[in-house]
Amino acid sequence: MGGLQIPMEHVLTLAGLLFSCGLLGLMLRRNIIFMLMSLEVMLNAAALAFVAAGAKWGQADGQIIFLLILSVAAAEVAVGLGLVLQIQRRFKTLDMDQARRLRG
Amino acid sequence: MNVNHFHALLPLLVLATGIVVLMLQIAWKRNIGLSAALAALTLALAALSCRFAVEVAPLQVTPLLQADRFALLFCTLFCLAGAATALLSRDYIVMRGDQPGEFFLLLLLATMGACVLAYAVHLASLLLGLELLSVSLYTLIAYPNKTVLPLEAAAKYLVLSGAASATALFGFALLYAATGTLEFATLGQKLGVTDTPQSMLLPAAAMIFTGLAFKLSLVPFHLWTADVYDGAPAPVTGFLASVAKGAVFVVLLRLFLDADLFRYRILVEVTGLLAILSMLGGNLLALLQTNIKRMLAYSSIAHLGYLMIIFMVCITSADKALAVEAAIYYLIAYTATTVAAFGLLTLISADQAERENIQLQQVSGLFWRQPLPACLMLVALLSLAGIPLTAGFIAKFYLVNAAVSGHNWVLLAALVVGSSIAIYYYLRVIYYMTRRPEEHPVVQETISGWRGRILSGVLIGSILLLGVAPQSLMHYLRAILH
Amino acid sequence: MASIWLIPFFPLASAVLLLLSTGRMPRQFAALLGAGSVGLAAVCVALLARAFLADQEVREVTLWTWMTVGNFTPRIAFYIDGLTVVMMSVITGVGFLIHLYSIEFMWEDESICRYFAYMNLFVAAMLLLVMADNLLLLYLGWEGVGLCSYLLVGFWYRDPNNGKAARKAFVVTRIGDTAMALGLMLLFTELGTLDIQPLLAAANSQWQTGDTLPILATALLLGGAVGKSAQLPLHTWLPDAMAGPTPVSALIHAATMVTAGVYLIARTFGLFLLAPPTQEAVAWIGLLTLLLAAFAALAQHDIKRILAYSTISQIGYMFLALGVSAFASGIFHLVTHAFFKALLFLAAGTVIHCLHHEHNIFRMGGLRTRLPVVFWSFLIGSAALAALPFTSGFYSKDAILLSAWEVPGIGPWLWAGGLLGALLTGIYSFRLVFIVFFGEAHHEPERQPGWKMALPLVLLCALALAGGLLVLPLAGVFPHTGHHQPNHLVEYISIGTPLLGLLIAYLLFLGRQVSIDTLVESPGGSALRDFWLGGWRIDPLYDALWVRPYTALAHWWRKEPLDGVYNGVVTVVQWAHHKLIATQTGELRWYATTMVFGLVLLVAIMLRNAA
Amino acid sequence: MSMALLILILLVGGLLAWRSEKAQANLPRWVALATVVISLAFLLATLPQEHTGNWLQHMKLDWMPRFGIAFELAMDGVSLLLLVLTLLLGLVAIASSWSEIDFKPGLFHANLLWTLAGVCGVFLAVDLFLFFLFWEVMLIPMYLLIAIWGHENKTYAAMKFFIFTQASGLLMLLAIVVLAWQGMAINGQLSFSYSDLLGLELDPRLGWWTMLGFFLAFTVKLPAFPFHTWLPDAHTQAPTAGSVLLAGILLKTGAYGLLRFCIPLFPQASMEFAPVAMALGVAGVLYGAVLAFAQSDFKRLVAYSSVSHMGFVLLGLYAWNQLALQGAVMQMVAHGVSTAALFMLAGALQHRLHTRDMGRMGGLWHQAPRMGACAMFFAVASLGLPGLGNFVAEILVLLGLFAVQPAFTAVAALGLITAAVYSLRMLQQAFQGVPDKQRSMPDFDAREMLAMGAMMAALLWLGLYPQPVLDLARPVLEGLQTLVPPGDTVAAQAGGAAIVLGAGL
Repeated sequence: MGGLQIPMEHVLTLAGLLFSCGLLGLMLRRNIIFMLMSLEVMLNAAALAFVAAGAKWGQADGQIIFLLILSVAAAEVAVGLGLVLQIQRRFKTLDMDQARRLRG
Repeated sequence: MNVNHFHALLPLLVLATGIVVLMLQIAWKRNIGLSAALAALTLALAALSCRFAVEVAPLQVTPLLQADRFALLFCTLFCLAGAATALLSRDYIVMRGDQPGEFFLLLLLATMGACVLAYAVHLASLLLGLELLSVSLYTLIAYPNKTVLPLEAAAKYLVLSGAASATALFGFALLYAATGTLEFATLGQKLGVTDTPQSMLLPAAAMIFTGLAFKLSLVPFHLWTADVYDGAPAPVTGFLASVAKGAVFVVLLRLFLDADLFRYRILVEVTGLLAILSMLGGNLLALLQTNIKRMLAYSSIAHLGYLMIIFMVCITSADKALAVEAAIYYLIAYTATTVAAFGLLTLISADQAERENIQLQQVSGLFWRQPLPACLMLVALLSLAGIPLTAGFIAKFYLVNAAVSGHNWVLLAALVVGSSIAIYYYLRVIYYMTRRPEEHPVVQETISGWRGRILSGVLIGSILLLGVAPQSLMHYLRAILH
Repeated sequence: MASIWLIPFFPLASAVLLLLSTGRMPRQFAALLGAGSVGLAAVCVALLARAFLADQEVREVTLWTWMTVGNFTPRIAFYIDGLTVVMMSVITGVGFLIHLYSIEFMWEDESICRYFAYMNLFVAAMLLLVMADNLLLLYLGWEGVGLCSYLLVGFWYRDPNNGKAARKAFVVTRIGDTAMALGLMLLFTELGTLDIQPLLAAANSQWQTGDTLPILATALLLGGAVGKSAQLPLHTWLPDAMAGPTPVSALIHAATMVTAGVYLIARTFGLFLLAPPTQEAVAWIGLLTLLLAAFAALAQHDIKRILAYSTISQIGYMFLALGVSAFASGIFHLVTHAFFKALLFLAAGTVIHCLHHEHNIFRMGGLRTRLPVVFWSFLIGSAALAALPFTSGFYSKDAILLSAWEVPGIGPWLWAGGLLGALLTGIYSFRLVFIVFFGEAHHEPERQPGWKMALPLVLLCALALAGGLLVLPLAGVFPHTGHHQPNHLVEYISIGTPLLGLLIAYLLFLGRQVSIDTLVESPGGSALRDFWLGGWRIDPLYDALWVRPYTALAHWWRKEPLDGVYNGVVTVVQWAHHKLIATQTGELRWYATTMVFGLVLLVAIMLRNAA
Repeated sequence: MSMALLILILLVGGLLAWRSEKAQANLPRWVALATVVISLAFLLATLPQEHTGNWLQHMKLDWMPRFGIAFELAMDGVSLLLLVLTLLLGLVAIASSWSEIDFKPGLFHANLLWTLAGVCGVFLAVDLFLFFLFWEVMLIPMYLLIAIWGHENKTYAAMKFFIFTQASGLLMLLAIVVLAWQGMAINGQLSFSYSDLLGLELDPRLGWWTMLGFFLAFTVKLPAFPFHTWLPDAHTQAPTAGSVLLAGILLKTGAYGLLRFCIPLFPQASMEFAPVAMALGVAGVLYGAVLAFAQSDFKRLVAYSSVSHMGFVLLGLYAWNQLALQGAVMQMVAHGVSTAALFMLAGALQHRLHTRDMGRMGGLWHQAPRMGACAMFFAVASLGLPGLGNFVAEILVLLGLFAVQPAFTAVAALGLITAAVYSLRMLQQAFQGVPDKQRSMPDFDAREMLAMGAMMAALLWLGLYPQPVLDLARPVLEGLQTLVPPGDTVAAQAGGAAIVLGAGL
């Protein structure tokens, strides 16, 4: 365990910042593609936090979870992009503010 | 891993086999009837296999999965609900799109995700189960129907649910960072022993809770519910409302129990707070809805609110087992009832290619045109309203008993107020269904053949049975908790 | 005599039969049944009376126990003593004559069946009232006669005014009845029984004279008596009750039912003796009522209303008698009043019958020669009413005035008031005779009374004249009050006053020596006449005090004010629903934002708790 | 077992009636009639002559041992009385709707019979859970009767009826569970059996609140002021048979609940609460009477008169002595009969004239003397004419009440006057006055007269020889009185009444 050790707290802070960025993106962006990207950022923030935590405890678990998250994110994005295609076709826009037929 | 371990995982294995077979079948020859039959058969077999898996329970299979009677009970429940959904949706799906046999594949996947959640005692299995369920659902919502609304619903669900998952994951990461374990049970031990930093634990708890509360659509994380329920195809909505929520609740309950999170009073009080908000908010939102699906969506918020009562009860009552029993019973009753209610909507919407018969006006006089399905709805609504002779009543009775044993008067007050409001909107549907022919515009729907009827009969029967003769199930629940 | 129960049974059975026939019985048969049953009852009463006079023995008959709840055990049982026999005789005797009269009077009415049914029911109820051995059974009869009165006053139901009068009669008496019911409750609660004789005995042993409880109890009973007997302040119903057929007025509103209050007080006199203040109140109520009603009678021009006010006034005399402990005299006046007032009403009914439902005395006149039987009946009746010497009314009223005179303290005042009443009685009764039977004729009678009408008149004439000679078997009932000290001056004045009244009436209405018109047309005179014509304006007063506030309240509450509360709850819930629904905008970004807010909120709660 | 069979007969009869409609449209009526007659005969045939313990009949089957819940039925004098009343009025209800219902007569009669079954269950259940179950279940068929076969404003009425009773029912459920857990704390065993929960030494505060839960549910059903507002609407909008059942027996379940559960289970709390309950009773008596006077709708008038009369029941129950309790039971029976008759009359009028507005009636006596006579009879019965059942009831209540609360009695007695005012007004407006020459309507036929005659006979019997009824109820009511702690009577609490009222204002 030699070499340069980045304190876990720093990594976690970074992850937190990333997560917040994702949340902000989710709240502020209208385009569904950017929303999906924000989602990815959030997932990756979580993954990063896992890696950091795993490193702290010297376990592989964090990295395994990281891999799982990666695959989950991939699956979500795959489905998401499929939806994006359909949305573009039906709504003729990717602005999610326009998609509000369901309400009330 | 020995034979016993496989034995214990029998339901998951059956499901997985079924998924493979179904995939091969679709590749070989597209036939929606066959796919539906295969899916239903698989699910039924999986439910049946739980019966055999019990023989080796309890057994921990890898650190990830715990095959105990608790898990197997819910596996059975989810598989049965899935089977019912498969049967119900056959005619509905046939009318829509070009032979989308994958619908049933996704349904199997989603059910499997729910079952994994029932088994989960580890954050990794939780993550896998949750995402298996969620991702399948995104697709299920949008897949069979090529119209605008399901698309919008799927997009909303995808983005928000994804965000909720991410939040929960981040919370888990923090938890992991603080304790160094991902297993529920060891988590509990570590929390008890180590001097873990509160500054990390509390936000972690809040984030995990936010993620799961979103999936359970508790107030204030409920806004998506009605939109997604409304847009999704009726059978999927039924599945979403019953199995998806049930699975998340099960894993939440398991997390609380195994990790003994009840020692964090503030956490439990937050559940109580959300319970009250959900009971009142859900019922108030449902009050004047004319769209039955939205109404049921809001009412499901309220029902999860009732269910959340039991966390508070667990710390206040001397009889914690009673609270858990009540929760399990409630989930079973709620699942049966919800499947029945959405089942009716599926049945009467089956031949409407573009839209669904989900407005109050559209069930007007249903009682006189389609007595059996109308009875199904009647029983489901009475059960939701908690009227005696139905499963919902015994479930509510269980909850009230639990809450009284814990002296949770504020929660009980919210329950009473919420239920009182709820009577109105459930009753309104019944009223519309029994309107005389001369009092409403002509509505036409045809009900698909024998499958719907048999299923209606079975559902009515099981709801009434749970309401009239619940003693053996009670006995069983008591046995698995002691 | 175990068959005493047959006496009320005959009219009751007849009433039931008539009611069950629902009007399909031939009228001959209905009449036979209606009058015959009362006749049979009268025969039975006569037999009973003969037996009673022979042995003077109190008879008690128990039919069955009405109910047993703890120590509350009222029975359906009869108690027959002298007072009862007297009352039963009056009810069935006078009742039979009136029934006989009714056959002809009501012959052309389509609902004769219903008429006799109600009349028979009334007789049965009235008999129960006087025969009852306990106050609860008495109350049954009491309410029963009230119901029959209501039914008969509103007999001609097509005219809403009749219905209104009937309801007024029932409701006003019901006010008194309610007081009486409370009195019963008080008596039972304190004394543990409602059987009259044990009750009186218990009261005597438990209560001292002048105790609060007997005063309260008797005051409540007095309330009932005042209502039923149309005394102040509950007298207003009786003049209106004249809307019914005239034989009804004769039977119910003159001879029997309205005197039930007198009977009640006489029956429970033991209680009243324990409560001197109440008894004094009885006297004053009697006096006030008799004066007030006599003045009102002066101004009326409806023949039946004059008689109605005179009834109120005469019952006032009876109350006066009861108030001064002259119970026997009161009952005596009750009996003679039953004779002459029934006579007057029947005679008036004949006039009305023969003049085609004419009620206004100023449109009559000169009937002396045209309806001689009626004239003589009316004359005799009026003489008795005015208490001219040697008529029945003279004996009874004289006894009352003498008893009043002898009361220490207030006696002379009561006497003087009674005397003024007697003067007024003389005036109004002969005013009636002079205006109706003398002077010039306005109408030719359409017909002459037949024998069924004439016979009762003749018989009642005889009773009204000779009734004063009756000796009522009341000696065993009431305490012996001692002989009157002969005070000749008082007696002469008593004899002279009615004659003076007669003279005044003659001067004013027949001889026209003094012009009544100028009197009436003077401003003060006309105001006074209108005031008396309106019965001292008590009806408008009650209207403003009770009726209109009640209807206004009812109207105000009509739409269920309490629903406002529940609707308020509904409104709040709906408002909350709309507010909450407004958050369901359908915008994805807003949903995400709320989720973040929720997260922040939870984190805040957690951290705050940790800190 | 015979009690369970009785309920079963009614349930199965309902099913048969429903299905029989397919065979022939008129058949359900006969099936329903036969069912009620059979169950009545069955009830009387299986009647034991003697008490076994506290009960005439008792049965217990294990049901949900987890909660100590059993299928436990028992019958004593009061329940027997009310059962007989229920079945007799069931006959009246069927007779009154014989020609009224054209739409789905099968389901109509099924609901009618199921309501009867539920009510019978309520009167028989002595397991609190079972009682609650029947209590709720009887509402559903009743709701359907109003909602499907009701009149112009049926939605509102049915909804209001259901929500009022259901919401208060929830409170009762809560109270039942709280009570059972109190029993658990004391006896160490969870049980919902009436006998296990009697005589618990409850924590006073908790006992008070629990009692209130029961009280609310029962007084909503009774209905007592100020929870009565559902009643006029429900009565007005219900079909005739519905009104008959509602007024005749459903209201009695509230009174029965108070008598059977609320007071015996919480003697101490009830004792303290008695002044308030009696004040509500007095208020109901007068308020109901004033509003009855104000109505122009025939059925509404009768409905408000029910509010007034049920006030006497509340008074009688909480005056809590032999006389008053007997009076309350008597009032339950007598009011059941007289109001059922009035509603049948109202239904007949509406069926013939297509209006309930008394302003549009008048002079009906001329066209329908038999109806007029019946109206007269039952109107005077409801104003408490001696010789009829209602009088016996009211006088007993007032006599009993006078011993404990003379002031309340005096105010309540005003109800006798106001009852006369509205009853006579009703007669005047509908049957007296000038008849409308244009109108022709058939008088009561033999079937209707039979039902009316039976009810008249019943009221006369109750009024002149009520002893059998009183004897049946006596053991039960005597048992109730022994619950009063010695030296503690309602009278002793009377002083508290003024304070409570003062605080309330």
